[in-house]
Amino acid sequence: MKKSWLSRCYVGLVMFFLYAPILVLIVYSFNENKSRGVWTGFSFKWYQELFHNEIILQSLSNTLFIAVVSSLLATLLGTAAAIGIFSMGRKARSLVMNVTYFPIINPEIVTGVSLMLLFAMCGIDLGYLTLIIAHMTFCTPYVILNVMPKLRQMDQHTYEAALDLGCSPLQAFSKVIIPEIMPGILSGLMMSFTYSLDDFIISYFVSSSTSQTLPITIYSMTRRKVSPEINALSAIIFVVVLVILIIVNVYGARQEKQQQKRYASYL
Amino acid sequence: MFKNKAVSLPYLVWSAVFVIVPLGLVAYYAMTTKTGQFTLDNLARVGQYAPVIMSSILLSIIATIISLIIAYPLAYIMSRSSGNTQRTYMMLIMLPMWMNFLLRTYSWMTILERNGLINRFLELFGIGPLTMINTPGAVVLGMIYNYLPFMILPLYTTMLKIEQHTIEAAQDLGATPWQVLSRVIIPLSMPGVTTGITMVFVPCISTFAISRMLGGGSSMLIGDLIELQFLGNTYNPNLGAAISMVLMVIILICMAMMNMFDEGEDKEAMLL
Amino acid sequence: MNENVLISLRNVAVDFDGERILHNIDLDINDKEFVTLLGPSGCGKTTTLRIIGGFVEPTEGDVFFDGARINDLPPYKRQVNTVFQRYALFPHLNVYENIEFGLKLNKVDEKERRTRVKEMLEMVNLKGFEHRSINRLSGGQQQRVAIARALINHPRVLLLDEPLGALDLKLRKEMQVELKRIQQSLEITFIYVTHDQEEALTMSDRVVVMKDGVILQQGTPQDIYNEPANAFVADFIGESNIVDGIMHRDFLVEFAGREFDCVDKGFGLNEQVDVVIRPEDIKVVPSISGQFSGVVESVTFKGVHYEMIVDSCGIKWMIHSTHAEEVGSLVGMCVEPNDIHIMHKMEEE
Amino acid sequence: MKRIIALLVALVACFSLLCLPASANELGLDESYYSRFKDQDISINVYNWGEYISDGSDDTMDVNAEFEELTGITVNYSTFATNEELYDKLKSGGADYDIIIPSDYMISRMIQEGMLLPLDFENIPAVENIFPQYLDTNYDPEGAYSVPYTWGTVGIIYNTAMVDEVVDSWQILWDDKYTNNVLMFSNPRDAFGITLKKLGYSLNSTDELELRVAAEELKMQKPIVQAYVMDEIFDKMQGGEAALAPYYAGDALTMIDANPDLAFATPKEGTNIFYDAMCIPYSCQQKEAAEMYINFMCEAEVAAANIEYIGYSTPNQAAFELLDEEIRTNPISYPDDELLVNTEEYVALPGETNLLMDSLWTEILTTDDQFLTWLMPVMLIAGCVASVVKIVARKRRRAREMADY
Repeated sequence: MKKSWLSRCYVGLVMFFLYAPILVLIVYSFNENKSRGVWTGFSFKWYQELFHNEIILQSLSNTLFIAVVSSLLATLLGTAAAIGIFSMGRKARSLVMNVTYFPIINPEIVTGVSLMLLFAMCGIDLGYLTLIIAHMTFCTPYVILNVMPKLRQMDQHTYEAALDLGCSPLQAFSKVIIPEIMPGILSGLMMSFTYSLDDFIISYFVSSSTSQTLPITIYSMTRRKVSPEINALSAIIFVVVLVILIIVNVYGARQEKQQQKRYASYL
Repeated sequence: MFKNKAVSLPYLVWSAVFVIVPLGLVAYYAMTTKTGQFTLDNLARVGQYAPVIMSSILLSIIATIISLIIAYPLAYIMSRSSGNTQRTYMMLIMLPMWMNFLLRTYSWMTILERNGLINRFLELFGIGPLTMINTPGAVVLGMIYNYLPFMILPLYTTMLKIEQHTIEAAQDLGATPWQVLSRVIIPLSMPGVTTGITMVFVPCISTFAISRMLGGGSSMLIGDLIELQFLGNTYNPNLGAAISMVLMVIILICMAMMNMFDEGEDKEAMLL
Repeated sequence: MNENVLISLRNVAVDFDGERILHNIDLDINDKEFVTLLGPSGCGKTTTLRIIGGFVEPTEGDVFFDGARINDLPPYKRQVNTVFQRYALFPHLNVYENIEFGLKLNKVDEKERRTRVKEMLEMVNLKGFEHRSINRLSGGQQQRVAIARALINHPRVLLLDEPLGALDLKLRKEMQVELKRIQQSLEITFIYVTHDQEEALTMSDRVVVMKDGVILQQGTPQDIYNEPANAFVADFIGESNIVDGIMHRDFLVEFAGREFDCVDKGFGLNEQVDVVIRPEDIKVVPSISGQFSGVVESVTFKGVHYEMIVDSCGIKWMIHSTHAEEVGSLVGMCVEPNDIHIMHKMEEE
Repeated sequence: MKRIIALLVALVACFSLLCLPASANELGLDESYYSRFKDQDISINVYNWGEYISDGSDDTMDVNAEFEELTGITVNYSTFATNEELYDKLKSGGADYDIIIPSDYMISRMIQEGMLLPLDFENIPAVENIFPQYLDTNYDPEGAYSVPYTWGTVGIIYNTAMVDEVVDSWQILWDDKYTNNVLMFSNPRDAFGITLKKLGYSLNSTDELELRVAAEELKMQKPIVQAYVMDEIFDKMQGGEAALAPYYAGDALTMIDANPDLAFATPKEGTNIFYDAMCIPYSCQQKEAAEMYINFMCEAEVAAANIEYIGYSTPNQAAFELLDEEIRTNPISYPDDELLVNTEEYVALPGETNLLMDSLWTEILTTDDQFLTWLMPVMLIAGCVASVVKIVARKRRRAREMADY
């Protein structure tokens, strides 16, 4: 439509707003001089420094380990919960759903603090276990919120059809229900991985000395002065994630094009 | 249908232990002194922080409204574009959320500072250095920047549901573009708006790093107050718990009001 | 353009995704006329409708309304209203608010709006449904609300995009009659899009048959049925037997191995032609006295008549007659000259 | 001939010094003492301030690596940002630290709350390297719980391009000539400390009246202050964002290297002198190994290398002598005595003083938002009215819908 020029430049403006700081970050990761004020020349110094800065690499591996484990477990727990909730009565379902909203609505600092108090009270040592528990606690709701709509859109009779064709309930479940809600499960997994990767307020309160995650290291750095290695690291993360998303996007588009070719009739 | 409630049992136990019990603990700490006797003066002292609470609410409301104004047209444009471009826009919106929240706020510091990038750029045209950093405006900017995607996503998801032929029907019945917007698009996107407002308002009111970095510590937020109690040198966890409880109550009230305005029943779908 | 032509499309063409889906359409629609655009799905009939409605901009050509060129006129400025295929009712409004939507936009006062809505609800016999919410209505009810919503604004032209598609057979028949009645009582021009040839024949004053973005034929239902312009139209409108024939000379055609007298002339000598004979025009006679004969392959009871398939040396003839023949029996067939329709071979693009 | 031999020896000496940082055993340390736990696979958790140990970057000595190589004990090193964070982790019982390096006032609080173990000084022979005056401190009266690691003063760092007058007193931070060009500490204890010293009071004063006067002073300063920050001062001053800011002497040195316009002055009214000291918390599992680590830190060469990297001042006499001339005489790290005379270190204050200081501080920060307090009731009323109207509207709408169903 003729005003597509206007809408395109509006979208461009918002994208620029979102990406300006990230570009600044990436540009400064090549800045030779430590302080961010002045630009003294181009260098890969910080990228080399990055690869033998023990604290950053250790916390990066911690973060990835915890993000993967907690998002997988959260997805398992969340999917089972969603299916269970879906078959509940109206009253029970709205109660459980409100409890599910709690970790999302609750300010992160309150969740972090309350979990810290809980672990202290039960004498559980802060460390990987508490971090995983905390991350699962605030990731599971996102899985449920992704799987529930898929369950609702699903045609209820497909399950009965599977039973009718001789599947046992378990087979029917795995052959009909799982594939149907798989997109919901995957997007739930993706979202919990994202939130777990990026969380620092909650992790801050429940982590111990040996299990420092990357956001915490960055947080304690921003209090003193951000060392440019972090800029280098985030530049790398940005590029890696960008590549992954492009691949997913292109793959999705190609798949869709094939589908379109198959019934390509324009009504 | 697959009637098996037992499957959700592990989740119910899990959320009972790790969601409800901790909140009970916060309440317990809020109402006791260091040594454990019951007392209400923690909560009474919170009254003294009314200006901080109010300025947090005010800044969060402003930030939420501005992000709604920015996100709404974007979400509409996204929902009306072709399948492929929609996917690319979604990707471009999600990507910044993957970058570390603190670093992005930190890089805003380098941009907004007295001799930061913007001022240096303006100097080329002889425009004097503007004071942008260390103002409440910078805090609002930080909030908008970090939580804008949380407004765009639910709006976009809801607007996807508005059929193109419903819009054409309105045009067909003589509705000018503005009338189409006000009588069809806005009412139908209301569920997305209420969800978006919640998803932005709550994090805004409880954030604390943004105000320290961009606000220069002058416009203190509730998050800073709580952090100060738990990590600052006054170290008074009971008062911190009391403030957290007050914050939770404020958010629940706002949430209840939000539900009032949105009759949409499939709220979950929008919360993605 | 003569005086009562309301809408005319001059050499209109549309490209979509690089392909040309509508080839220079020339179409005139008179005032107070019930015109039907008929054709298989993907033939461009809906695109033509949307051009008139203003939702699609033609790549080439002009659209005239009452003599004025309206290519650039946005939909909301055209004195045209549409009933959409899936009704497009406003989910956030109830029946009353949906119907009064158009009036409210034109600032009609409350009282007059209430009377006109009441009157319209009676016309589509939905009295008392004012405060019902949309998702609690059945398909038929939703469809009638959509019509009421469009008609209440007294448009000069009403566009209907396959409105009866989602209804069951009996309700569809009722609505066909009711739509015709409404059109005649309100004297509004209807432009009706459908792929159901029976609907086209029963409701329209004029039928426009389209295929692959081109208008094949325009005319009254009778013309279209009796004088199909080519094999496609014949086959698409009603049932018909189509065979290859050779036109020896005027009034003499040879097909199925025999020569027949016919009423058509003006074809080239020995020109390859398509011969179209309606199933009900073939008379069944005892095998010896028929012009040609064949063996009855199958007989199916269709309520009003029997449909028989007769195999005459390889060609399968479909015959509709009131009494059934034995399967496997040999029968004779004969055809009146003016029931044989000759038409030029259609060049396949 | 003799000259050639001397040359050769010198060459070898500087060669060894140049090519690799002096490895521990070359320091001639008492091998037997350090190898007691050689291959018992012991590990200790050290919890220290960020960027507060020589970690081998730009060819300084990597202290932890040297210790591990010498003693075979692995060091798990992690950092904290504030004393309270350290206190939190210890108090909640979840932490498992063997060595912590908190500041003076936190040590005195931890001693009061019995969170530290007394040190067994037979295991720390190198402690006599420490200057005697730094061993008897009022934050650790018996001197049994801590060994000083660094000390430093808080002074004023200023940008000579923006400030041309002589800077020697806290008063300059209140001078409206530098409006919107002064940075101030954002935590109440330091802010009040500076103000109390400016008024001539003790920075550990618990007298409510003195605190209220200080609060008024700080309120007057508010319009002049560009921002209340803590460690952002480091980057802001280096980037020329502000003219004046109170900051730590140790960091001032590194900042001055980066931006030569900067200068540092210790105010004459006296300031806060602070000590960071090594202690062993009650959660320690390897007490002897921890004491060995403390002893290693007090070794002359290690302390010298460490202090050069950190930039703060060393309490270690042996290390002090090893430092080169211009650091020893630098007035920033080692101000002369009459300036040191009226410096005080922080001491843990009683609960009510903390509470009072905290509420005064919040009051100061939100002075210009007081008008917001009346906004609270307005918001509540608006909220209730809106929701009531909405409920009624929805009820009516639903009722009408039900009526003709």
